[in-house]
Amino acid sequence: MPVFTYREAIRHALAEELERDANVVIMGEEVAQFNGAYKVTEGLLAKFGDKRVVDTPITEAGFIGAGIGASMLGVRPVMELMFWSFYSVAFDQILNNAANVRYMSGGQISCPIVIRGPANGGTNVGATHSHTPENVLANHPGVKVVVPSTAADAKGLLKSAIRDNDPVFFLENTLLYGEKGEVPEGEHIVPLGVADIKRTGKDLTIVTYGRSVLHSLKAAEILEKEHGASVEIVDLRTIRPLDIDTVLKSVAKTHRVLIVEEQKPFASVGTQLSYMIQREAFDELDAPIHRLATVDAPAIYSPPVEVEQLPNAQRVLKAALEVLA
Amino acid sequence: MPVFTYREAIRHALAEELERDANVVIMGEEVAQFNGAYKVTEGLLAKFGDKRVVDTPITEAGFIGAGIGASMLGVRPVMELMFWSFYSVAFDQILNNAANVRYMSGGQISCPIVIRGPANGGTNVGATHSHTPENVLANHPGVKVVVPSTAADAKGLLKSAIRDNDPVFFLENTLLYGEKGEVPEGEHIVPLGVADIKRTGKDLTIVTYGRSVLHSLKAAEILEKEHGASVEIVDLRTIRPLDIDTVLKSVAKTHRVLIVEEQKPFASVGTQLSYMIQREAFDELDAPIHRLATVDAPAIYSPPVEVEQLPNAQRVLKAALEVLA
Amino acid sequence: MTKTSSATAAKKPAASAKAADFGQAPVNAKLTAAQKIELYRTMVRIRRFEERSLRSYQAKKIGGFLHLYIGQEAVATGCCSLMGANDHVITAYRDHGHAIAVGMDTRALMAENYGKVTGCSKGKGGSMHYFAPDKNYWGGHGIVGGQIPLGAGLAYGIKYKGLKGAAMAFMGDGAVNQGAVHEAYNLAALWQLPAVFIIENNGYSMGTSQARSSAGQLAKRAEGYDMAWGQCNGHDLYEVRATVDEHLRMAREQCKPSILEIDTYRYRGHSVADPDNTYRTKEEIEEYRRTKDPIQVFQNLLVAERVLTEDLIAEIDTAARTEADAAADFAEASPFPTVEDIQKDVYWEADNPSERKSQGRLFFD
Amino acid sequence: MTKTSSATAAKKPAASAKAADFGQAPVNAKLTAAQKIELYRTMVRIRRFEERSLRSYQAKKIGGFLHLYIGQEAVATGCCSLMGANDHVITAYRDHGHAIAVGMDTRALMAENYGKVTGCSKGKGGSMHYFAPDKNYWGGHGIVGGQIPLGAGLAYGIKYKGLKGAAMAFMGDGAVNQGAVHEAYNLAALWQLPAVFIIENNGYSMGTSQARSSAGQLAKRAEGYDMAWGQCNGHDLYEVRATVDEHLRMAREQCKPSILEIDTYRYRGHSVADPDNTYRTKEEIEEYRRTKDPIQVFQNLLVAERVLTEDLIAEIDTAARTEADAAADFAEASPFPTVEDIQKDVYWEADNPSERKSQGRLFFD
Ligand SMILES: Cc1ncc(C[n+]2csc(CCOP(=O)(O)OP(=O)(O)O)c2C)c(N)n1
Ligand SMILES: Cc1ncc(C[n+]2csc(CCOP(=O)(O)OP(=O)(O)O)c2C)c(N)n1
Ligand SMILES: [Mg+2]
Ligand SMILES: [Mg+2]
Repeated sequence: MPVFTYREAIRHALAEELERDANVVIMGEEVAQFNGAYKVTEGLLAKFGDKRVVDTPITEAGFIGAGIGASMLGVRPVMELMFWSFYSVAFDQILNNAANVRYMSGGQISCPIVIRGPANGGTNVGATHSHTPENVLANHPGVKVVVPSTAADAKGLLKSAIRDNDPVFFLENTLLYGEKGEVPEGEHIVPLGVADIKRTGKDLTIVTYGRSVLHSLKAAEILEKEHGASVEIVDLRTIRPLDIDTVLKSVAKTHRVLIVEEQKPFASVGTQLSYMIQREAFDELDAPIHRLATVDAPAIYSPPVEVEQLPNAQRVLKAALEVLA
Repeated sequence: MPVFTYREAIRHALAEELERDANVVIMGEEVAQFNGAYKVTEGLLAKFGDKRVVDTPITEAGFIGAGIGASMLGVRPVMELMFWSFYSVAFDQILNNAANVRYMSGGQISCPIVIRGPANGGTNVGATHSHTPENVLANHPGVKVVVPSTAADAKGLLKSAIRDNDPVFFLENTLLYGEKGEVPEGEHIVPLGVADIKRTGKDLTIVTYGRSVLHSLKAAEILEKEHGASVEIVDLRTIRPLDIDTVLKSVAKTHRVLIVEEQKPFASVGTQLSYMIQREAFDELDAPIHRLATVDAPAIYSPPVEVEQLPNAQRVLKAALEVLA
Repeated sequence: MTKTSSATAAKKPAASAKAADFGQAPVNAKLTAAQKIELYRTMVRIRRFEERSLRSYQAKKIGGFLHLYIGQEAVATGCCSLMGANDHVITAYRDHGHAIAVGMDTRALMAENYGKVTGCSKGKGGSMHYFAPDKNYWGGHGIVGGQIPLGAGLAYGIKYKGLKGAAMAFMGDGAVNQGAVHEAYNLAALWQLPAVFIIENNGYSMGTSQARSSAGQLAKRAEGYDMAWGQCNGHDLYEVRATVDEHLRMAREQCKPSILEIDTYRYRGHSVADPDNTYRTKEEIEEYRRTKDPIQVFQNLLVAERVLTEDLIAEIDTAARTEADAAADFAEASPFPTVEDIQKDVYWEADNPSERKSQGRLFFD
Repeated sequence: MTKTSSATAAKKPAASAKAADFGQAPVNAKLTAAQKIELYRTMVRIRRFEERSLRSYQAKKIGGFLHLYIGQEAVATGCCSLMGANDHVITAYRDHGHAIAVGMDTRALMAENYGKVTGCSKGKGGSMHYFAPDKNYWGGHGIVGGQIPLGAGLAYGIKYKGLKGAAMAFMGDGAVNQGAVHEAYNLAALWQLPAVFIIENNGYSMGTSQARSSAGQLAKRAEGYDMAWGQCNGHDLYEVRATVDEHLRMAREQCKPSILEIDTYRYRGHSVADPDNTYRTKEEIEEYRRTKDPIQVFQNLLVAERVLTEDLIAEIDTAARTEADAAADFAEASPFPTVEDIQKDVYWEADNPSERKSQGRLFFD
């Protein structure tokens, strides 16, 4: 299978969907002439022209709102947020207009929009640029939320997102853009809402997603080799819709759960999972569900300290050993 | 003890703090000349003048941002959001600037601002006007979040909020404004972060806050009379800081928990509570933690149907019976 | 009324007719008598519908807010009467007038007010959230100013599809200060989108006069974006049509956006809940009603033109009242949505299960 | 550079000096030789500090972004040199120049870049988030345009406290389109706040030229709010000071806000990561550097005035380089924050436990 970076995989998905559907438009700050702040959209302007790949001013509420309006007429905008953090200035458009217009119109209006961009810490850009809003987004019924961890998933899920008729928020990770992985040739589609067992095991289930999958895989290797513990890793891939069945199946096998997420702890995706697991698999649990999240503070700048604020393989290892104790 | 409405109690807190501290300023849309969209600030302009009670244009990001800036210079703005729902257009100012400026400045800057207003469904104003953002707010370290359920709590907590040196978000409820309750005379202060047992019991703990406290109390009466079940009701009053100890103490007594909240289900305050309870009181639980929330959809307009979308006494009763089963 | 007066600006669309001549503007001159009567009828229907809504609200048949458009009828009627197949409309929560003007069925509107499943939004949106995509009517929006970027997006969609059309995006005088409005202005000007931003300036945002909420003259802000702008009176249907026609043609034919400020007035409080006694005088209201009532003004014109007669006026009024009552009867007789309906119309995929491609849980409890 | 040229407007503060006369403007004429040298020194110190930062960044001692101000030094230096005790400053992430100009210690700044606990924000903010409330410097903000309402708030605070002062709120040419900026303009104009909104127009927002991001002329948007505005060149320190002084005085003395657009240029990419080859030519950069370098321009003026000599120039340069190296050494030698430090400076109450009044958990895990 050919190997591509996560960045290339996303770019290929965009290019293929631009090719396939004349209504697909890429929009965002620096996506065209500049080839993307993180070079995800590199070459797309040259190939598809400035009707399909559109640079915007720095007005996230304005251009995302315009994208939502255009989507009501059948345009299918794929909007880049240079950082998902900037959703803060477009919050109303995203979570009142995109999320609610179908409902408020009694189902008459669809809003087939995708908003994508990186949402992560770890690049020392401080508190205003390191938000991981998947919990906040998924809190709003009407939306879908995707957080891919590998190149193949990124490509396949983005293609599904673009074809979806509901608003889909696609959260990438600047620290994964350079990560390589095998990507199936030809039309590669991954449906939204299907978790992926990235590693099988029997002693502990780690439920995770995004870059935390990589930390968890590393920790699992160490647990296997140094502690003889067999860890199963469930990569959610999609936060909403949520494949809770795959999670519950794994819990029924291992009876112990660690959730690993890059969220701030309070009312995170992890707390949602923990509510559902204890509610639906109470008798399967041999120990309380543990959760490893980002240390609860705004994102610190200091590079070596930020590493410790976020989940990392060592922190996952330590947390896993606590659940296994 | 004198009896006041929740609305009057808030007004008294505002008036007393305006009187006490010359730096306190009330600001918001229609708070002055119009006496407040919900008449909370009635009479304050007449009493304190237009330097202390200030009408703003309909620009929540602009005036809240200005309030944050002024607070850095020692002004203590108490900003009214006509509906908390409108935080959507001020999200960046509230959750990047107010929440982070202390951190990003290494503790050099304080932001003693209060943002208050109603945050609730049940008044048939539809999806864009019925947000309950306490989970989203409390997700952000650096902020405090208060949701009072009674007149006395509203007064005492608001006074604490105004004197607090951190940003405090104070979520009221239009359906409580007219509710009456006893309010202690004189200086009445309720510290943030102290839950209140609104009813004692031994068979089931209901953890709740805001208007759901009233539904829970009603359901508890019926449970007592018709089902012989004794219910303890913990009113959190403050979401962050969180008085989890009082919750855990109650759980250790009853061993069964129902969380009642007006939130949308995904990644709510309730899921946060359920994570903490199962983590810290795993062996105390005789049954999975149950949770009753708003039915997961944007707020429906239709008046009689909205009643069923939200928590209400009948829904609490039904949910409680399930936990007790 | 605290309002700044009209001004002519460099960028104002050139050839505005003189006040007296609006009836002779081509877009009005070409109207048949029947068409004029229809325009008059639309205004009367809007008013009677709203008066009927008010009674239902007072009888507690309608919940939430009810923002009446009474006094502003010539604006929506005039603007929407100019819509062609590729023209689109979006507005705020004060949306009854536009809905009737684009041709929505008043029974579905009243049923929406009542929260009935037969409502135009199935009882999910209420009075603030009327929608009729089939009539190019994109709502009915509750967040002040939030609909304006959507309006720019409609214009973008029209242009993207290579159609000759325009999007009219309506807002109030208080809404102009919202940041999203300004962002939409800049986008429309920068990308030359066929949008007409229409400020229905009724002098107040809730209890705040224009002078207390906005610095400067509202439509003139267009100049900051090198955008055309205009200003006209909203009580004269002919003037509205003549002026809006120029703006629409500029959008359709040259893909040039513009801002148009239409001076108007609301007789009622901001919403029915507004006691309306802190910020303006009864005299101010009476003065407008006496001299500028849009229905009366147009009635006078059409009587002078011999298009309307006393009999016809009475007949139209009776028909409008009957229609409004019928709408209320229809609403009354219709069922409420069920509890199961709460979770419908949330996701396209959930509503079209046979075409669903995703898996997993969409809803939580 | 794609930039519209200057324009004089009705609302432009009246008596701008002619180009040649800026040195004679009262605010400049009154400067002593020593003060002039200090102004020159400040610009050189900014440049050397940034060049040193760049080397440290390339050596991977600094993480995240590094937005260099090189080429723009006369703006921050000129503006901040006019600050009195009640004047305040706030800016965006391109904040090194302003920090040095208000008098912050470059060691604390470099340590901040290195993420050290001795940094001005204890290593928590990084290059984008410098703060010095004791010097009336309110940061250093990362969200484009987000600092502008805060700036209006500083002005509000000054006025509320009855002080004679002004708040300067800086932003880039790309930032002007953000909704929050427009809301702050309206507030400042409506409430007559002593604010000067300063647009540092370097022609580009990242890779986007002004013409591709903004419709209309940037500062002229002030007219839409009945607000004064001005425009000047940013490479001539005298011109900056003369122009800003007028705006500051208008704010301080009449509580009148204004917008001032200062044309400038950045030599480096948007941030160090910007390859800077898709949107402008090397020639464009060279041309500016050759004819308008602010340090060179002021040096020439001061040499002509016989205030600077070759020796002094060299001495200042050496001192600035030495200072920058010392800052880097200090930063290098300083410790990083500890893991325990992560949760400090989040809540005032947590940092002042003896004065804590609330109870319950403030932090979660
Ligand atoms: C963002 C936001 N802030 C506040 C409100 C509350 N609100 C609803 S309508 C209104 C007044 C708007 O006035 P204007 O724009 O003049 O329109 P009009 O009601 O006069 O038609 C206000 C403050 C809101 N819906 N959205
Ligand atoms: C709301 C928001 N959107 C996008 C960005 C990313 N971004 C940072 S700086 C910048 C360009 C700003 O240009 P300008 O305002 O001209 O300032 P300059 O960098 O030229 O000083 C962009 C797009 C951001 N930080 N915040
Ligand atoms: Mg109005
Ligand atoms: Mg710039």
